[in-house]
Amino acid sequence: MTDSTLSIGQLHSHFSEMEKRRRLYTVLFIAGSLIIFFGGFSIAENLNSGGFWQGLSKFMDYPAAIVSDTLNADDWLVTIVGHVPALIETINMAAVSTLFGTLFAMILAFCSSRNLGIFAWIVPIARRLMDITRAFPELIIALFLIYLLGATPIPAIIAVAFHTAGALGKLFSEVNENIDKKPLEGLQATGATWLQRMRFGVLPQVLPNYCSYALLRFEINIRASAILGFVGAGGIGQEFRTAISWGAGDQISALFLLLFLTIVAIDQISSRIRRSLVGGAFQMA
Amino acid sequence: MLEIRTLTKKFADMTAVDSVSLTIPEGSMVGIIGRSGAGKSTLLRMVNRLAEPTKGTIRFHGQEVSSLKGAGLRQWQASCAMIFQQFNLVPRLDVLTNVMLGRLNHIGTVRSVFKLFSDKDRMDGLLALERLGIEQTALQPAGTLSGGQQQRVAIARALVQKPKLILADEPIASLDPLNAKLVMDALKRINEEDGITVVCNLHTLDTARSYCERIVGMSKGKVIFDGGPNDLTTDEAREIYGAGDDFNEAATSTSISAAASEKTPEADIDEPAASGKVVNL
Amino acid sequence: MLEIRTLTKKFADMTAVDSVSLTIPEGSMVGIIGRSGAGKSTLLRMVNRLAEPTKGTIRFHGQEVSSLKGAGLRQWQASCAMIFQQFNLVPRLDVLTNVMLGRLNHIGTVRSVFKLFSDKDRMDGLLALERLGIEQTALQPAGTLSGGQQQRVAIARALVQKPKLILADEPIASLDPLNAKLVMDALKRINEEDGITVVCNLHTLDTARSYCERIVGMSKGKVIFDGGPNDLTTDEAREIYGAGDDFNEAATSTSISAAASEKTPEADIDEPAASGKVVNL
Amino acid sequence: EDLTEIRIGILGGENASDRLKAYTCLEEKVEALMGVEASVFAPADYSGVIEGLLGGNLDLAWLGASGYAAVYIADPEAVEPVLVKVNTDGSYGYYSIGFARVDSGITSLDDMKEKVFAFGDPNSTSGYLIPSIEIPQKGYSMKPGEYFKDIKFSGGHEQTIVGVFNGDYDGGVTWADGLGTWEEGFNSGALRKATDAGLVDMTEIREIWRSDVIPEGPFVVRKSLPEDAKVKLTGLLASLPSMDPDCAYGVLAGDAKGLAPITHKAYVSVIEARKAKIKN
Amino acid sequence: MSISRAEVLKTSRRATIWPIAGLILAFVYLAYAWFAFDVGGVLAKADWERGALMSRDSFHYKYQVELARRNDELSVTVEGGRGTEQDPLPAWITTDGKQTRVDLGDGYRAVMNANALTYTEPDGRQFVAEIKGKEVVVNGYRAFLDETESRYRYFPETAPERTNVVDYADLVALGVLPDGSSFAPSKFEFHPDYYKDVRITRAQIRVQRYFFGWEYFWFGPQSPLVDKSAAEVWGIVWSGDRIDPALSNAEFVFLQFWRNPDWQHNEMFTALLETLLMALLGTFVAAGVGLPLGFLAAANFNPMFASRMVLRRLFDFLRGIDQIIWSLIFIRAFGLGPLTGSLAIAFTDTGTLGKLFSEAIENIDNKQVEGVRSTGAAAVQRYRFGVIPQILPVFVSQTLYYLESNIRSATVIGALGAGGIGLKLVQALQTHKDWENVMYLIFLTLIVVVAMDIGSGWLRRKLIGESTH
Ligand SMILES: Nc1ncnc2c1ncn2[C@@H]1O[C@H](COP(=O)(O)OP(=O)(O)OP(=O)(O)O)[C@@H](O)[C@H]1O
Ligand SMILES: Nc1ncnc2c1ncn2[C@@H]1O[C@H](COP(=O)(O)OP(=O)(O)OP(=O)(O)O)[C@@H](O)[C@H]1O
Ligand SMILES: [Mg+2]
Ligand SMILES: [Mg+2]
Repeated sequence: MTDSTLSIGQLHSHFSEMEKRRRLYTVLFIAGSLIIFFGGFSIAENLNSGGFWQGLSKFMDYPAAIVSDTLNADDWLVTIVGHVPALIETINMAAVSTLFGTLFAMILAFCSSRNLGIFAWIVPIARRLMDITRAFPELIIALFLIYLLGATPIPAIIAVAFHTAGALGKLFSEVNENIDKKPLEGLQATGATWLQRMRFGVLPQVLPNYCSYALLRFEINIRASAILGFVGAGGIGQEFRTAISWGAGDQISALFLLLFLTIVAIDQISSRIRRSLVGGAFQMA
Repeated sequence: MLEIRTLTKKFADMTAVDSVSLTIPEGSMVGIIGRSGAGKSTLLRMVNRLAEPTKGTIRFHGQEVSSLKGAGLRQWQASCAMIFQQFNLVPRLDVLTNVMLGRLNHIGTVRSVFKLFSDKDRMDGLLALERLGIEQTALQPAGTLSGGQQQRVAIARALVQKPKLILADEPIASLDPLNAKLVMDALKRINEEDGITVVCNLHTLDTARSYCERIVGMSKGKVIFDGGPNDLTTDEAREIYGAGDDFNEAATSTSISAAASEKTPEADIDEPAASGKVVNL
Repeated sequence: MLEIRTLTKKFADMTAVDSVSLTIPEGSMVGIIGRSGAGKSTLLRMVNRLAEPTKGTIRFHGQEVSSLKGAGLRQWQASCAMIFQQFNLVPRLDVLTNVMLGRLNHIGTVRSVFKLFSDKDRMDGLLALERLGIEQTALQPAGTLSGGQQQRVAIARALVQKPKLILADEPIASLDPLNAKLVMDALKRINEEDGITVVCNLHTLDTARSYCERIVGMSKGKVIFDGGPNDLTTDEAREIYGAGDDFNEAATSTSISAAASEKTPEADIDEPAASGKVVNL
Repeated sequence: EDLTEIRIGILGGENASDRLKAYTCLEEKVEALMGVEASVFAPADYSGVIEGLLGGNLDLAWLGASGYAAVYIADPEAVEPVLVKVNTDGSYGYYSIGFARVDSGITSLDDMKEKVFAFGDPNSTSGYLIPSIEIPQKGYSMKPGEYFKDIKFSGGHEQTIVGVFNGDYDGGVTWADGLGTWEEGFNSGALRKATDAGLVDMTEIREIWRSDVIPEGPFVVRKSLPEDAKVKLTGLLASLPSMDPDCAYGVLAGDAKGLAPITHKAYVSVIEARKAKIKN
Repeated sequence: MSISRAEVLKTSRRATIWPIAGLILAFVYLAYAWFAFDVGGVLAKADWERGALMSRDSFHYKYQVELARRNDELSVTVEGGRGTEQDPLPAWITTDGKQTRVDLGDGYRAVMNANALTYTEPDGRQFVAEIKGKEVVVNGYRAFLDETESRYRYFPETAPERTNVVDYADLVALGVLPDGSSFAPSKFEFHPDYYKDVRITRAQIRVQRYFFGWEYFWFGPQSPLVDKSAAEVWGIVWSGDRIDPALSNAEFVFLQFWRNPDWQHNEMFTALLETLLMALLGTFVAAGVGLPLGFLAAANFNPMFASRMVLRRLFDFLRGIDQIIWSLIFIRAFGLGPLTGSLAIAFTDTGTLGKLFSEAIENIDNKQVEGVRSTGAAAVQRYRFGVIPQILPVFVSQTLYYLESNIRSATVIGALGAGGIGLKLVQALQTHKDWENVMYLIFLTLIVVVAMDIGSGWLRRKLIGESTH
């Protein structure tokens, strides 16, 4: 205890004050939430071209139209299969950008973790770099690059990788900062170089977490790649956009089903891998 | 021969190690005792150069090691193995790899990054494990081993470093009695058979008495006792531990039920069976 | 007076507590010992009704508590405080609120949900903390306290329940020796000063001997010993711990020095100094 | 139905932020005239306005002919066309222009065999609908791989122009009013905007195909608006060029002679074309 | 069971393969991707020049001196925009009604008259481009399109039609054309560097000069404050004589800035607010709905397996559909605007947060609940004191985390229809020329995203303390 001892009476009044303050915070918090909720809702409703309550009745119109189109389509299965190459392109886009993003994220993370004994001046630089890469929405970068590189998947890959580097870098550096330093010290005592210390003292500790985060990011990146397709970066997003523009319900439902199944499948697979990674020892290390 | 001269370490305004001078002849087994905060760990860490001395010199066979840098420093660290209270292994790597990490200094960085150890390294590691009686665990992740086994892995790692000196910082503080004994026995045996100098921080008087031919007592960063086990009277101990007249020696050991409580009673029951005997090492 | 009759608890096909009958008079302090898995925790949990008995009855002052439900059950739980090995506090709440949780049963649900405790509750809580010497921590989050302090908070919580009975499940197993002593002393004092019955699971013989006037030994769900500390011979202990002839009592304690001390004559200089005496709480 | 708000939709895509600026004057006039709030919405692409009109969430919009057709096909009761822009030369039409790079050696559709051809937005009249009908009529199949090596949607007029200029596509279509000089990208249209923005050098591309004249898209109002509101809005728009030429210049995206009344009839053929497209 | 030495060695040796195999696999995959996406081809075609133009336009503005040949009218504008006509002319432009001289800086000069553009380089080299008939003649040469070779070639004006034909490179070598210019029958155009541009066509003669900065950023061209220095504006703010009798000078100055028609600060601010609103409202609704649903989907709260299953699948469904698709569904029903965006965010994140919360609830430390229960607490009290304090940190930190990331998502959803800053950005991008606006918007977006990051980090620390995680 740094402060001097308090009498029971003092403690009692301090506590009552603390409780009052907390209650005030709680009330303020609840009031704030209600204001954000109701105030925000009414502002948003005003700014919207359509209203919330009028819209509710029409809510199912669009899904219903899609379903009826789908039911009327003759060769829906063929439609589905026809979109598979685009889906594969999207998955590839996501995979490549996740790979590169993860690589840069690792470099950034190792440079931005104070506890690993890297030069102190690198740390703030790497951190600001991460903040900046994280802050850019992928879409903006993609649109820029499409302007430079043309409407191909590459702008999307670069954009997603760029954002991934920042987002994963932050998570990775948090992992790095929470590592157990004992193995590092053990290695230092054997006369290992910095690289060797990172390789054997840090990597085995963090790799399962890295992989787990990277897999999560892969899922997110599939969606991101699909969205970037909307602005011309190819893949399933582009087909989505065409289908939606044309109001071709059977196409929309086919694409939607493909995307949904992919995301669910990857979710399942990656959560299984992640569980086994964090559970068991990780031999790649 | 390790010569320490007026070695000092200051943290901010507090002096952890205060002008310590010691000469440790080759092949000896020295125990360092002292209460918590006396500066034992800091002293050993300076010798291995995990901590930078503020002042003073360390010489080994005449070579000044306290001013080494870069590759020379790593060379020295490789020849001066360190064993830690918490083992400091890499828990996710298998035992054999952990042991081979002791050879990192002899392997190129690139090769080591890809774990391209040579067959000889592997064999050395395995032999070290065999010597400590834990070769059967070679392929398990180190983290799955019991504390005593892990500490023996750490000793095996120290062995493959082919060190001239082993520094052990409270190697048995986290271990239960049976394992503590196995580990101390192993260190003793290495000291006797290989003639490697062993300097060992200990936090219990009795262990120091049973295993070390020379005991150094530290208090507030200074060496205040240096002699054989029999020179260490209760009065001396009292001074080392800075206790008053009510000092009782058991205070240097952790009593009622000791810290480690996870252990099940069964584990203890076997203990006396082993005690006093060197089990298959 | 707590009367337990043929109390049994089965988990699937294994019987954790096997037809235990015990009568514990008011104001006594009883220690329950036994190896891991003997059924000690399950027994206590059934008394507090955290676990449902499979068979048998529990009566307290003649009232059958083993069949209580709803408000009646909660009433019973309020009057039968429980202390856990892992403290089971809410680490994010401050210490005083944690203590006042002991009064939940006396406060309306709605009031308690908004944490509208009365001044009297607060005062009671503070006094209980003061009694245990930790009133200065009242405003801290419970999670920031040391283990020993947390366990004393748990005891304070038990105290404000104004219980007729305190059940403590290995209250010192996670504590270091000094804290263990503080906690056991506190329980003893409550037992002596307030006359509250205390039933306490312990995993070390010596603690049970020093603090309890009566010791119950369990093995495989059955009570196989019931008597005073002096009735507990090494043979009895051997049976309770299911050990062979090589059993030695120190084995139930996990300290290295306890085991080694038999060899070194100095060890027993003044070993008994602390034991058995209640130091200023 | 009580009018509380007039919601105006503008086709997004090309230069929407400038158009939003340009529409603020219209917004003010509508507010003054109708006594209710007016707001302008500019979604990112054609389908945004179409969905808005279909959902009854927009009251007034200027659509392309094909956009109108899309709305009409989905729900004939959603909107009605009221006015159309008349160009300075009195015409109310424009053209879909096919173009390719000069150095590609392509001078007409005949040279486009086995080449990549780019459309804009699938909801665009000039960027997709009309060429996709008229080009096959001339004997060039629009099935990818049959005559052209591939058919791509660039996403919009700008993207088509940039794509062709860059060499991503061998040829593409966009719109222009057909007036003025080629070097300057005609008087108005996507090519003019791209030239002004420095995106293309018109001397490096050339025209390889031109559609029949396409009727300008109509201004439409929501059918379910009260009759007097429709009349007021129509009147306001029609008188805009004479009352406030600067505002009209912005709203009509360039010089125009004025606005003329128009009915659904003018778009029947476009609607038929679109219907035919959907069937395939 | 014991393992032999040989076995240990073999297994250990074999384990070395994994890191190497992993690396090789990654390389093989990347090589495949390289070809699948034709990276080489794309890079070869990339137009870096355009990138340079873009970055110049982002931080520069240009004066445009234009002579329309239709009516011989001279106009000097900024960025070619209506309403930015310069009067009086800047000192580097002089005109006597017939001839206009433009100093392009760095010793470059241009002279425009009714039919001709004369452009002089610092070293004295002069290029004269004239309109003769329908065509442009540069230093005595005409251009024509060589159909057989699909490129422009040139011949001397004096020579008979299409004889003595030379190529572009020859003209450059002869000093007739400046290197890098573009010369076609109807047009001559040249920009010696990124800051100057001269052009002549049948319809117009145009000279452009670029200056660093964002012109009219503070006050629009029509504003009375446009030429004032910062100190002067400051003086006006504090002076008593009102410029506009209806407003105080401070208000006047602010409104002049705020309603700047060129940069539309007010609109951008509204758009930012819309985006913020989308993210806030969406995340709040998702958290508010996700929490109770999370409880219902947690096995230790809701014992009914079937209802838990239904909820979990619902979460998957909500998460599985992307926000963009949700927003498309909602546009039809609710129209365009932030409400649509927030609903899209709310739907997906209800799935995500509901799942996260239910997992957090399932993973709570039961000891605390048991501790509370052992005092005789009722069920509600057990949840209040045993469960809520445990999941509150998860609730707060996850909600804030999603709020952060939803600010970015809201820009994206906005861009594709729902409005806000994202839409403004896409629209500015699509003009391919308002790069300064794009930059401005990007700065705004970044500021908001970073501010949100910092703010939520601060809030997180305030609410749940430093030590969590
Ligand atoms: N990195 C450090 N920064 C600041 N003070 C330190 C640091 N390391 C050790 N100290 C201080 O130096 C003194 C000596 O510490 P040291 O760890 O050497 O003692 P010790 O004898 O090993 O004690 P223990 O038995 O607790 O391990 C202690 O007071 C400690 O607080
Ligand atoms: N919830 C449960 N489900 C199944 N088996 C249980 C459960 N709780 C306890 N058991 C089993 O009942 C037996 C008695 O357990 P109990 O916890 O009462 O022993 P204990 O004497 O307290 O041991 P310890 O010293 O390890 O706490 C053990 O075999 C245990 O595995
Ligand atoms: Mg130490
Ligand atoms: Mg137990």
